[in-house]
Amino acid sequence: MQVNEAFTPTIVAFCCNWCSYAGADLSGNNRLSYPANVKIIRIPCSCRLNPMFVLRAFQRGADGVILCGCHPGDCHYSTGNYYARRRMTLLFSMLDYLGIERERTRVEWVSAAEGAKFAQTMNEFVETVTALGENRRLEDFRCKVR
Amino acid sequence: MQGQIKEKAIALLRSGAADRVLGWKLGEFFYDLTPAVFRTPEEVERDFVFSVFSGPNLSKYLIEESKKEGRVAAFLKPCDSYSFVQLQKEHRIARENVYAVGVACDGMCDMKSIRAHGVKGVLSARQEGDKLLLETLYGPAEMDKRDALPERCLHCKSKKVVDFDEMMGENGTECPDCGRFDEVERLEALSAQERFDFWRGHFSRCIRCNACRNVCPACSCVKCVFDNPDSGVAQKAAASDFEENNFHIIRAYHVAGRCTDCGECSRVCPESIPLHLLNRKFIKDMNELYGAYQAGADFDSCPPIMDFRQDDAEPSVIYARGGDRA
Amino acid sequence: MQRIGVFVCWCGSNIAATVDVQAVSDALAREPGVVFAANYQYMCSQAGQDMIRDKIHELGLTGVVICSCSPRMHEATFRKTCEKAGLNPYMVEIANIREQVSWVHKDKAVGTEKAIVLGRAAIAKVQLNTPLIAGETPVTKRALVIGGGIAGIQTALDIADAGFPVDIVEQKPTIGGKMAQLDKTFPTLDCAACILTPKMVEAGQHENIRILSYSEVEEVHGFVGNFDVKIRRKARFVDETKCTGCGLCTEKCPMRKVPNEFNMGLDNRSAIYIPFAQAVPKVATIDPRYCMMLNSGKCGVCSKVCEAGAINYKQEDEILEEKYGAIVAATGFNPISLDKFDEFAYSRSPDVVTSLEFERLMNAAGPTGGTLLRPSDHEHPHTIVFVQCVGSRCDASAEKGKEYCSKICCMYTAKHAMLTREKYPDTEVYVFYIDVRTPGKGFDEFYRRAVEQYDVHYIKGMVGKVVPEGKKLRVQASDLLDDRQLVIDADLVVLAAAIEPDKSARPLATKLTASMDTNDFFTEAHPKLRPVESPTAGVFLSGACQGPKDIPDTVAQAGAAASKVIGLLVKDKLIGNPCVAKPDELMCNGCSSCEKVCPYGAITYEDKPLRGPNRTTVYRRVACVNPAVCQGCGACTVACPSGAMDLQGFSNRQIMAEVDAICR
Amino acid sequence: MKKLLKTDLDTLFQAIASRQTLYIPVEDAGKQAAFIPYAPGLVMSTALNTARSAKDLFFPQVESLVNFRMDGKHIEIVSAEAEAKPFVLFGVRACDARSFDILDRVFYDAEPQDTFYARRRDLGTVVTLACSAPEETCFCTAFGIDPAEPAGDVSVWESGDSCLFRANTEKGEALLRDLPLEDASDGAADAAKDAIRKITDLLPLKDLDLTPFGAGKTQTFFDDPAWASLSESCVGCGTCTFVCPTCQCFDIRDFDGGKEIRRYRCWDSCMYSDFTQMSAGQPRPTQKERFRQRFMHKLVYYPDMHEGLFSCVGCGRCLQKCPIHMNIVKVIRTLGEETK
Repeated sequence: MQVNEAFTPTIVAFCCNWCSYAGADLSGNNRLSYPANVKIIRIPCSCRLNPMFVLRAFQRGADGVILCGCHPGDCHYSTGNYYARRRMTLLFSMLDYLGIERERTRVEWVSAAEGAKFAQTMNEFVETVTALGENRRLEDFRCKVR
Repeated sequence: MQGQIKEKAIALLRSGAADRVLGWKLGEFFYDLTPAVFRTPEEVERDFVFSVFSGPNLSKYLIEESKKEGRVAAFLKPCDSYSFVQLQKEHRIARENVYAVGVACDGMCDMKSIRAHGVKGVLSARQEGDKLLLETLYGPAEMDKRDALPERCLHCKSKKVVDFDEMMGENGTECPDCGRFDEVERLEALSAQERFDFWRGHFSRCIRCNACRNVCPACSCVKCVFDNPDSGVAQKAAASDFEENNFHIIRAYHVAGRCTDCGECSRVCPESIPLHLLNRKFIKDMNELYGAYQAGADFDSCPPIMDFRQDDAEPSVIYARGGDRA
Repeated sequence: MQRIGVFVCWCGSNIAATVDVQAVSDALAREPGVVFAANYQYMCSQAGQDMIRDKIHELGLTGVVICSCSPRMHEATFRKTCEKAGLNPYMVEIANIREQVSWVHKDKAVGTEKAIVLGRAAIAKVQLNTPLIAGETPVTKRALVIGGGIAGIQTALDIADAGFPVDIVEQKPTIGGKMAQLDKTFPTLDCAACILTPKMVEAGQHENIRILSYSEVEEVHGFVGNFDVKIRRKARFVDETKCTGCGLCTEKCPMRKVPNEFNMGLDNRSAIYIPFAQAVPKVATIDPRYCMMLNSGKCGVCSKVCEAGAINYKQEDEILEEKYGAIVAATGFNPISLDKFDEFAYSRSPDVVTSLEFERLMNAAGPTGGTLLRPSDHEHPHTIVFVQCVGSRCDASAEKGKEYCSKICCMYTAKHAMLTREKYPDTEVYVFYIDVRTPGKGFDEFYRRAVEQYDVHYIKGMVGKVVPEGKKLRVQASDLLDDRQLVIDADLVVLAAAIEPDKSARPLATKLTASMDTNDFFTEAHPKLRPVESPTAGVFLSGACQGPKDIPDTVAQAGAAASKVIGLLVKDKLIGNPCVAKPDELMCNGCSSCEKVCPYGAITYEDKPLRGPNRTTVYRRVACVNPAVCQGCGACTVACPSGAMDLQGFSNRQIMAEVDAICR
Repeated sequence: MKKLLKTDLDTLFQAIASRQTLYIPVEDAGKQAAFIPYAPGLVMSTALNTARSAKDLFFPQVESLVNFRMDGKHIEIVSAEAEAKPFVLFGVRACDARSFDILDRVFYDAEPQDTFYARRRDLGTVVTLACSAPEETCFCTAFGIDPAEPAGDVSVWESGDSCLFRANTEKGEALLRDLPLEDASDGAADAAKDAIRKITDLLPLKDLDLTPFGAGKTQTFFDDPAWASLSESCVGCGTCTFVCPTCQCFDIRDFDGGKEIRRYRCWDSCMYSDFTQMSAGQPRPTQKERFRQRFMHKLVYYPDMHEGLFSCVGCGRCLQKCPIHMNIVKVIRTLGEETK
């Protein structure tokens, strides 16, 4: 994967506790590496992801935000990821509408058995966001002081 | 119309069918009508005005009014009635304490539009056919009534009063071909950079006066997250570009599925930010992705954002859309 | 201000090899609020846990952050450690620096940097943690089984044998359900009655089982461990305690023209009746629709002949109020109505029957005493056509029948065909099928016996039309394999009607706040991992009410449901998960957004008196979450626009604090 | 008095802009006038007034007071005062010009002085522009303001095809010095002034009667029942206060940006439910009290403290911007009537 050395993006990955967080653990167990600039936040279910958290991440300096949850139909709480799917679709569409690069936001369904998919997803996402460069359109200058 | 409505208001108070009447009160000029509660026939006789300037949506006042002692009669235009129903769905209005009088509406004029038309110092206006005859400090002026209408009336989604105890005048119908999404589509067709510049240009003027929020019938929270210090996102002024974006994105998201597209937000914005374009984006997306839905059109449908189907589209649909990457 | 202790684990070399643990603990020691930071070889070891305990005591730590393996591994361990040391277990946060750092990042500098960031995030979160106490609710050690078919009976027996009292609520006058109407059972061909009735009797006599027959569930309130249920005991106009089941009244009853539902209306019964010989409870019931005494006040024969004096025309419905800890839905199935399938002439010819009717026609206790005779003229049918998938696997656009496969039809049709050929070798038997589906132990062998040993004509293709012509039924069909049109003059046509959930299931689901799929089958808490539990805690699923099942599957699931119930009832108290949603009444405006997205029905609304301006009291509709029912998914917290609804342990501010720390 | 052809305004702007930042009213994306730093190509708006008042230039909605840099447990205090440069504010109307006096009494002349505000006042040169075309919502005359004689360091009149300049202060002199302007007679602007006064005589609100109000009237109006009905439909937004040239309330907040904490002040509005919220609760529990606070402050409290000077300049912005058309004129009329 070609990485722009000058810039390593900050990626926040929200992972549901039951599938995707376990999937991330599995990619750890299998020593499947992905870039270190991916930082995971554990949430009980993908439906816990409040759009405000996504914006918050961009404000605080994230360059990409990804949500990982159980595959539709496999939600530990049976319906959570269905709600998450609608919410994020609408939110991302709105961000796109406001001219914020849509590739900075993403949703992936990763099961507890898909350690490889988790690593691969993260590698791809980091690549995409790196290509996009720094998040400028949704940054908060007050959080960027070096 | 004015005459009948005034009579109706008086009759309701006299007959005891209502203890109070919610309507529009005469202002300093011919156009600056204020929503007001009338308690006696005399007050109505003196101050009640219904004209092409009775723009303000009265439904939100019913949240408090319907909680009070006795019965309140409210005159609701089509737009108002959608909000009225939506608020009932949210258990915000005690319907039994409200006597809803539907009033037909074919567009409410707005001084913003008249001034934008270059007419200065307007002292009086008279409607003649579809013309508006104006007296101004600088002599008489004339314009099409259409030019005096705000965007929301030019693209009126429905002239139908959806919930009423009594209807004044002929009830209208929905206007499916109102083209209210045209502007949204135009923006969607732009490049990301162009869209970004468009919204920056508007949001950068936001003074966070909260007029859009406080007038919005969907924004009926006891305390808004942006006012609640414990929420972690409270802000009193947009202290950065981000906070301008954040406020308007989250506000639009919070009313998504509940916004009836009454257009009050854009009407009241002192900086003329086209806020309705945010709400309409959500409405358009929900219609396209999850099936047509109009908030406030009925009592039992569920807002798409609080609902789901197992075969819903994946979020990736938005990548598949046209427009450049970024 | 918190006093936080940070403990960095080497996990032997698992972490220490690729993360500079010393650098991590040094960096984290500088964080605001941190009063202690150290690293150690194995934090999960006894020595490691002792270190945590000692520091809690020594420094009065208010929060603990452990940088180690995944919380899915040892969060519970460290929570216990802290609890033992007197610190609330929910004041612990784990930074996952093994699975997420040392095992995925080879570069030590990179790994160390990330470990520090994750540590900071955990510290930021723990700053906002609040002590949480898991709620406890007592468990009523009594179960309710709704439905007295084989599923309900088996579940009830298993629960009762474990020593817990069980009530079976059955809407019919007797338990037994569909299985009682069957003749033989595949693939072993043993008679249904012979294996069912002993279970019925056992249930009837079991000291832990009470059978509430001819009863329906009226209302359900409460939640897991504490359900309050109202049961309507319909008036049967016979005193159960007195009736001996001698049956004299049923013989003497002058009203004998009542269609006998047990025999699928193929014969008649009397107005006062006992559904069948082995009924449990064996008690007569007066059918108020037909009883002359009840309708016109003239007759009263049954009360005259009843020596026990059990007849009571004045009897009225009773409402029983009971408490239960668990509820099992076992409402079973029915064949669909066939009025939409007129092409098969079901409504026009008595000789077109459903498979269940065919069961009765073959059954020794049936209307024909077990000899197969056509309903119309009681003659022997010589040509029988079986039509499969009638109403099953239908196209959604067809707007009739079901999209799903009814699962049991292939096997019972094979059974019917086989039995017919066995008893009456002179009959020609045709079976029209789309596919023959025989997964299951001994199933395919069974089907092949039907074809190979019993020469049943299996024809792949659908029957287009059945036309009654004189005494015959002209069956027009297509043979897809030989690609030809067939016309068969049959004496009897048997339709394998699709099965659907019993009509009582939908209203019951509403009472239980249990969710259902579009076909009115109960949905399970997890399609793979929790197949016998409903998403609603304390409600379990047994038998065909969850999906089409044959007897073995039903019995298996019934046992599984029972074991889940037992697992619940053995507990004296239910320890809740304290990480549940909690509404802030002062912020809530009762808009019902949260309720709409709650999969567990954990949210209700109350008009609460709250303090208004100027020392006034205002009543406002606010959300209330039942912590015993809430599972803590957080769907409601996002649906809530005002942020009044928050999730304990994963609060908005906690998550945002993590975000801030990570992006810093 | 100096003179310049309107067609040469742009050259004048360039001349000024070459020395210091020049703000002129320009039409923004919302089709309204706003003060924007001059850049070649920008055209001065013909609108009577800017949507937001000129106060923003001296008392911005948000400004940092001090920053705190954090490194672990170590905190370092960093000044946030950006060194401000001199600037010119061109095209201020008579009403806004008066508002500066009202703000000065609070931020500049009072003790302790608001250094942030004072610095900007000292560095700013105000060039006012006489109102050639007042709106029906104008009522500055009711406060003794003459739109034909705008205050400020320099006053400008549009007269025919030219603009007339008159320096009123040292600062003004300094600005006009060596700008490409011709000399003009002192009476050159009289025609323009007359024209303006003709219009102001026609203004529907010119006879607005303020005599019932002013210093010492707290008792008269505080418990007036009319407050209830006047405030009944107020939605409690801050529009009136934020477009008002004389509203001066602000809040001080901290923002933790992770690396740096910013202590900043931002406008606050007495119309907000959390205005001056205290641990004991809200001293003005309902909109009635908040609404009353705003108008009592403009019409009674401020005059009480400042020799009867009203804290309103009749710019008419609140009349045009209030979502429900409630405004100070309606308050003055309603309460005024009652005292008669």
